Amino acid sequence: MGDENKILTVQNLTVDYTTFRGNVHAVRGVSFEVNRGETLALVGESGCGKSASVKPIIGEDASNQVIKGGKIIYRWQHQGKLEEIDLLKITAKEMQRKIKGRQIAMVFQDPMTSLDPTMRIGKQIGEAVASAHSKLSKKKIDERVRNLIATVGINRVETVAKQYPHQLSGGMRQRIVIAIALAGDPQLLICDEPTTALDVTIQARILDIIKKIQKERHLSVIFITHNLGVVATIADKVNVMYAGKVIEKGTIEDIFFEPKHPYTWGLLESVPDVDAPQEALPMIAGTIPDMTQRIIGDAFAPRNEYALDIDFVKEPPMFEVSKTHQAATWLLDKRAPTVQMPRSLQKRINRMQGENNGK
Amino acid sequence: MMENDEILLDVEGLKQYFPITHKKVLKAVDDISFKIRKGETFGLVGESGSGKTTIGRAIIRLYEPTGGRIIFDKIDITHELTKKNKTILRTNMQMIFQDPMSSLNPRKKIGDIIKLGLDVHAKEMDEKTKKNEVYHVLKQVGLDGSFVDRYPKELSGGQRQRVGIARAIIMHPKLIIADEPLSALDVSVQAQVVNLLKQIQKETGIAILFIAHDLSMVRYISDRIAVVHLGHLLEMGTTDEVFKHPMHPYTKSLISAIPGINPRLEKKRHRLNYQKNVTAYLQRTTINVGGTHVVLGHENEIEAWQENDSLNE
Amino acid sequence: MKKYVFKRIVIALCTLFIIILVLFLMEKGMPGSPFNDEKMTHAQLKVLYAKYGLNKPVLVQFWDYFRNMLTGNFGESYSLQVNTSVTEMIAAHFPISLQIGLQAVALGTVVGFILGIIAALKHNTVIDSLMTGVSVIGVSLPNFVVALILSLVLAYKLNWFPLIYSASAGFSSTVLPTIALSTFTMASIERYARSEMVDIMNSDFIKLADAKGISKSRLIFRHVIRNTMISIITVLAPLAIELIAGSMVIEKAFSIPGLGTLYINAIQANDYNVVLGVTFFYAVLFISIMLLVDILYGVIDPRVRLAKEG
Amino acid sequence: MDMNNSEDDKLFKFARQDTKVEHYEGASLSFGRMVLLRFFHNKGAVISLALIIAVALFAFITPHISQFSPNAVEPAASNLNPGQAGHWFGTDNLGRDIFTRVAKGTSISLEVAFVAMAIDLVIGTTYGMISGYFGGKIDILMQRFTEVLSTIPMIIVVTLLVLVMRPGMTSIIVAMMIMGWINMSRIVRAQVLKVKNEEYILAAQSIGVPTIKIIFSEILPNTIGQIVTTFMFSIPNAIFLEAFLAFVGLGVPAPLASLGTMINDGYTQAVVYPYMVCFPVLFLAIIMLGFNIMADGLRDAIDAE
Amino acid sequence: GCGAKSQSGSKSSMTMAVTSSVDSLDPVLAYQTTSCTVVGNTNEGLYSIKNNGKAELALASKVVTSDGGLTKTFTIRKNAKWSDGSSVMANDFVFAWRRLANPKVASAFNFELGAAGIKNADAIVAGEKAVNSLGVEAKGEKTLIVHFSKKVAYLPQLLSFSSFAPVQEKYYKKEGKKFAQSAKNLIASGPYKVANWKQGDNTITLVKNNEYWDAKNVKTKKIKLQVITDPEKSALAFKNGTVDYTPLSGQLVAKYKNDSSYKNSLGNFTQYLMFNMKSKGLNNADLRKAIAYSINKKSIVNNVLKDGSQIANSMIMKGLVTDPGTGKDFASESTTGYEYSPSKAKSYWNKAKRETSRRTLTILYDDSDTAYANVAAYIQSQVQKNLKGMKVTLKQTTKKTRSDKMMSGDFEAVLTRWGPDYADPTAILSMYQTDNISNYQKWSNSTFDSLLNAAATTYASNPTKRYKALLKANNILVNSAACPPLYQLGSPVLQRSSIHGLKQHLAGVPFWFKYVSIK
Ligand SMILES: Nc1ncnc2c1ncn2[C@@H]1O[C@H](COP(=O)(O)OP(=O)(O)OP(=O)(O)O)[C@@H](O)[C@H]1O
Ligand SMILES: Nc1ncnc2c1ncn2[C@@H]1O[C@H](COP(=O)(O)OP(=O)(O)OP(=O)(O)O)[C@@H](O)[C@H]1O
Ligand SMILES: [Mg+2]
Ligand SMILES: [Mg+2]
Repeated sequence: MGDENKILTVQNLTVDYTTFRGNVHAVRGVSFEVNRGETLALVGESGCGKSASVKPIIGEDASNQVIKGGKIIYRWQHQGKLEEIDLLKITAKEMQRKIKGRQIAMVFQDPMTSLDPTMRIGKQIGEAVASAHSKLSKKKIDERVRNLIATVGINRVETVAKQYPHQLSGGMRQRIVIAIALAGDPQLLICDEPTTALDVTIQARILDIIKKIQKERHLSVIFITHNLGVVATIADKVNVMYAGKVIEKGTIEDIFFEPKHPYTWGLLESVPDVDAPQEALPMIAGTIPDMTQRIIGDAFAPRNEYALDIDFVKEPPMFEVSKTHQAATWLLDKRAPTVQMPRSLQKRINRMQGENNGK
Repeated sequence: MMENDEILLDVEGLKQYFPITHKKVLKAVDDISFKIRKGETFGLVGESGSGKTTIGRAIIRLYEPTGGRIIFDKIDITHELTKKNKTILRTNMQMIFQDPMSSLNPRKKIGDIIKLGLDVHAKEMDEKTKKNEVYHVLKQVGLDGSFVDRYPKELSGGQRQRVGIARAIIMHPKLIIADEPLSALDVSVQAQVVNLLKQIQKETGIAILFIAHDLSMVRYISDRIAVVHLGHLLEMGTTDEVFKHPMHPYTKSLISAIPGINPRLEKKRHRLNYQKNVTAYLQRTTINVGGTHVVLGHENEIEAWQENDSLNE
Repeated sequence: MKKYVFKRIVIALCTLFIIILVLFLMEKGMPGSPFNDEKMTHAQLKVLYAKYGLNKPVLVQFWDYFRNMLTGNFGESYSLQVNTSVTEMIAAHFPISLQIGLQAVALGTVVGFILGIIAALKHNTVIDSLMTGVSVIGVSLPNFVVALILSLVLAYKLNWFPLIYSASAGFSSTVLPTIALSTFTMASIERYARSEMVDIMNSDFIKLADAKGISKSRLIFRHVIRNTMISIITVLAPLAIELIAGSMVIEKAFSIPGLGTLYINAIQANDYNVVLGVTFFYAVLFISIMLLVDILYGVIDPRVRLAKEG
Repeated sequence: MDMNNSEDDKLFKFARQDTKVEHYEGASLSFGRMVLLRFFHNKGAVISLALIIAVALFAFITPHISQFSPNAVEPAASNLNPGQAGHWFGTDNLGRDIFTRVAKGTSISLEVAFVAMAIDLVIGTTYGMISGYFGGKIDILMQRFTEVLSTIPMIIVVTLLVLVMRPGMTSIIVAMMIMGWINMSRIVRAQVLKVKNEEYILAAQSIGVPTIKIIFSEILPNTIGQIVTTFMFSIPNAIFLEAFLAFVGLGVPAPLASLGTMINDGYTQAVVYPYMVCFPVLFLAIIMLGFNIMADGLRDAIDAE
Repeated sequence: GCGAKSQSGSKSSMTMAVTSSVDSLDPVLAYQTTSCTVVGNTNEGLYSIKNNGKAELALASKVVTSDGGLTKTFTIRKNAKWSDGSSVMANDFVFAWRRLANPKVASAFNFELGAAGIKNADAIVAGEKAVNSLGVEAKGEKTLIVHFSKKVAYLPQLLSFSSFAPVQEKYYKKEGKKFAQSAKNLIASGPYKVANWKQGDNTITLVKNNEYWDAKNVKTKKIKLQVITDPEKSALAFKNGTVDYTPLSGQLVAKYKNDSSYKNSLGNFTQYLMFNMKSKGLNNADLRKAIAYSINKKSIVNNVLKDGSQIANSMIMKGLVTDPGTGKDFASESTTGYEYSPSKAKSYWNKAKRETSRRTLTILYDDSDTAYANVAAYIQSQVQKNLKGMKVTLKQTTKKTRSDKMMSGDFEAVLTRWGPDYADPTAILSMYQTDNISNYQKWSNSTFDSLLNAAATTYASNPTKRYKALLKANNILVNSAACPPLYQLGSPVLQRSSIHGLKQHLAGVPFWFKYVSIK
């Protein structure tokens, strides 16, 4: 029953990349699910496997990618019936015909290189429209293209439709990419760091557009970012990833008001507090581990101020904090010494809650 | 605040135009003036393409300025430089770049990259002293000697950016121009770099021209902030002045774009839109609105902005 | 665009002038005169030198030549027997070279392109390695060796095609020269198309196009091949030039009375006027090919086109 | 939770904190080492490298150790079939041993190619560097020059030059040199243009590194990959060009014989004495193939970096 | 395949492979052998050559000699017609020969007028006299009178050559610049006419000229000449039926020697080594003899060339001239010169070493045939082996450069060849007269000079004495070792057995197709 509402369930997905230096264990057993009409954010530092865990969903595979295991179950309503499919099992053709564009669409990170340089904008969108709605007349397609361009907040619809990608700015291009993603009326939209390459002002605008569209179309969204500030703006649920694993998951309130994992604390703190500037910005020291090496214990341990001895020996399981909230840190074990989140963070959260109540 | 402090850099009416075709020029920077005092951090913010990088590069004289005057440490460095002045400029002013990957020569070892400045300017220094210097600055940026023999691609983004900083501070400069040193980094790592810069500044008293498009980080590090847009300086003042009482609508829109981490607030957040208009800037003058706070505008415009401001308060 | 084309043409004309001047001076420095038949008397020689104006100072000669050239007159062959104007000789020898050249370009680019596409689509498979092998052999084997093998097997052993070119045999006798001439082009295009296409297939915009859910064939034809084709255009000009050079060898191998044959004979006979005329003709040909390819590139690639319009 | 619960229990205490200074572990591979590793991972490339070395050894050693000398005329033993009288590849019309002649011819072809290419390398690289780095008017002027030069067909210049000068090795090399560098200079220029805009060049400039040093120690190392690849691809081209010159009758003069002149001589008798043309063609093909595949492998190894 | 078969199988046509293409079909300008063949067979002159080598009257039906042999009156056949039906006039010859003499036209064969002894020819060619002073005039439509300045024994042979063919003035003027530029711009007076050809073609088709006066004796309807520059290809083309006759390159002889279609006859070129008498040390006879003795001509012919070439002892090639008395071949009566002898070579070398300081020799040769390189390399190795301390360098150039260097005397030794323009010893020997412009090596011998003078004057009408004198002159030349003859080139061919009456001539027009029949 509950499954019906889950548009996508990823179970224990494991992805390697074979490289010259050895196998990169990019995704090491990731599970998450996306509910209908909900936005799930995947957060984590660069290289922690965010993209690697969503690429298999849309069947995008690098030549050296090896899917070691797991399932990706996609569910959708088809003529009143609920259909269910394992996206890792279907053929490329089926994926192309049934899923891509029509069910699941994707927005890529770099808007500068995501559009075909030799094709007019209108045509590139039209192509996506036509492939999803095969019976549309040329006029209808045109009409839809214009609508889509307007939907992503571009005013000069006619001009832009006739332009080539290189004539547009980064922000404009990213909007076009979003319009293309929407062309097939997908159920699930995957945005892989759609704003990272843009500056803050444009980032804010793009986020607004995605938010608006998500609401209007009741879309499910997987949103990938390394910035918890962005997550706060857009997400309903959050999965925090580190070194190829989800290390904390919960609703947005769980993560922002009751974070349990030290890594999440670090991420939260690294977003500058405009309202109460501190002397030194809190930070996560060090770098993510080399993913070609086998990781013993908790991958985050070497960078963790609160690391326990066991972190270097044994991998922490997912501890259930609440029904919606889980975290993989030994600090949640009964035997662990009690550890509070950093004082400054606690203070900030308190203030936030104050703001919320005060309102 | 630091009114009586010595002025390190004086930029007066700087203009930097680029020829595009025979007839057209692109006015990347148009009549910008500001001063940086010794030991101060001066933040320069603005959206992409507003001319920040161009300002930075003009100051360090990678470009030949089209107009205006740049005085650094009492030396006019606007045009042709004497050999002596050139050495002063090239040692006392250093730059940190935006892209940590592309700012380090991929074929050189970290140690050699950092040492480059010494190789050029400290010819009297022997290899060993130079090496020690390198170890010393590496430590200053939180890396140990094991990095000297690495290649840039073996480092993470944050580490690379710290190498970039090490390269700049090994010359003991008086001014560092940091051109968006954060924008290519993950937020979690941005803090590492900002803290490092701050700490170094505290230790050495270097002045920093900190360029960014993200106001939130600038706030942390800067004593004073200038907002530029389309090559014009719109607003300038101490960090508090600009943040507490932003005047110009553009500044306001920039501030409103900063994402916070309060999900409930963020979801409802109303972002201010700003329509750019260059010609309007040309018809306006820089007006002091109290303290060191200046804004580009008309008298009556500013009054309206101030009123708006107090309404919001 | 118009202004751009105009500018390019002006540059091309200057280039041609320089070429003609340099070649003219160079040829004056060549050893041996065109008239050194063992049986000729001094008196005869004198008469001949006067007839062709070779007794004047070099620069005057050049000026005369240049002036005549502007009226389309490239002088007469120094080869006493022929007594034909160089223009006529080129006109007589060029068509067959052109025909075989065009056939070879067409065959080479089309087949090479198709093979490249197949190799790229089957990237990292046996087929790919096979294609790579074939193309490496294609660029490695000198075309006279290819010509030899082709005529031994297809013409002599199997008797499918004529051994030698003959105008009366028509098209069938141009088949082998065409193939021999096109191998290098074919192999080069194959290699280039393959690597270009593999790059393009890995590019972000193809990933996005693919994510639209459009059919594989549309993705390949509308996006991948189209973009590959645009970048192929850039190598066409040098390849065409390479091909013209190759035609000299092929013409020798198949006894084709083309421009290359004329040229090599003229070089060996010290027939300056013909050498100069043909060289100039080649230069015009090359420059126009480059110009054409450049303009074509501008027309097809919107990035270039729009930049040049601006 | 599991069996060795008790053992784990002891581990629930804070681990010792590391120092604030980061330490780097793991092997460090230089660009060159990485390229080599990658190159040697490519079977085809390694085989062709081995082949080239084998051919080179054969070419330079055989004439010294063989019982026959490449130019020794022995009309009584002319046109022997391969294997007859100790002549592994047979003899030619003058009774010269084809095996040693092929060896000698290979070495001459290799020499011509290498010398010509090495000079090209110097000219092309310098030209491309200067043109690309300084840009502006200098660049436009230099580009015009190469443009003019490249519209003159290579073959024409080479043929004319060989005619103007005394035929011989030097003139062939000079002729090949005149045009060969254009491609190299183009590629170097394109690379320089690309590298020039990288921020580390700006960094060097902002530190005040002298221009010469920027060109040679900052830009050059970053273009070396392309240079090497281009160089590798040019060698077979040069060998081919030399063979072409021989084919149109402008090869090295007798009694010297390059592979090209041998092929040209044998070409007219390919049906009667196939071995006279087969062996030189075979060696030419091996060299060409070898260099091409090796260059391919090298490019892949460099590009992957 | 089948096309080729049926073509060669048909009874009245033949395809011949030729090595050079047609450069011009203007009788006065035609130069390459192929051109001369075509002109000779399409534009008959006063004489033609029969297969036995004898000249016979062709377009002229009668010749009357007068004025002590210095005037000849030819009567043109009544039924001699051009292929357009107009009749051949005496003026056609006058017009053609004046053109030939005209220095502005600059025919490569204009010296032949002088060689034929026609009055004023040399002066006109040198530009010293007006063209119309040439000793030739038309009297009425069919009578041609020719005035000579000297008597020439081999006149009929000479006049059979293509450059003496008639040209119709009216037609020439009508066609203007287009004359002879394509089959359409040509008319024929000979047994064949050009059916298909234009500038630049590599094939030319001749068909029987039905207007030809002797058309009934012309048996083969069509003759096609196909240019094939690659000798190996032409042999293959013969094998697969594309051509019915092909010259064979020396290197291919070994393969086809035993083929039933293989034929070999001696060619018309003698290959020899020419020393520059003006080059220091080379005017020493002992040195030249040492070199001459050290070269094994037999080995060159049998081991290096293997193409049917034969060793040459005389400067006059075999089969060119016969003794008017005995009927023996000139070459067989000549001195044998220097036959290979390492010991003699050594003793002459020892002598030479005392007389001259020359220890090096550069041999120049051209690249027009790979055989020359081989022969040169062989000579190099032989000389160096037999003359210890002698260093021989080889220098290869293009043909033009080689002759350029020869003409300017910029050489030490040249490996070169010479073919006669007409079948008489003077075609060769006159070149070695002291003041002859073709005497590039500057060899000079007064006895030789006087013998040649005598042959041209006193013995002009005494064939036997003339022959003796020339034989003696030849022996002087050979014995001087100034230009040791090496070998006479062979002319191996492949020819279908069905072809009869096709004979190659050493001088003049190479083939007379009139006599060819196919069975
Ligand atoms: N095609 C590939 N071949 C080899 N390694 C790869 C490949 N793609 C990704 N990786 C490696 O896998 C790991 C996870 O990569 P992934 O792209 O998922 O990171 P990410 O979290 O999306 O980071 P970013 O924020 O930089 O996009 C990284 O270490 C990366 O280097
Ligand atoms: N060398 C140059 N030649 C021509 N135009 C230039 C040059 N450098 C910069 N510009 C133009 O000047 C304007 C300002 O550029 P600048 O790089 O200074 O902006 P920025 O504020 O640093 O932007 P970003 O945030 O994208 O780095 C832009 O429109 C840019 O295209
Ligand atoms: Mg990613
Ligand atoms: Mg910038």
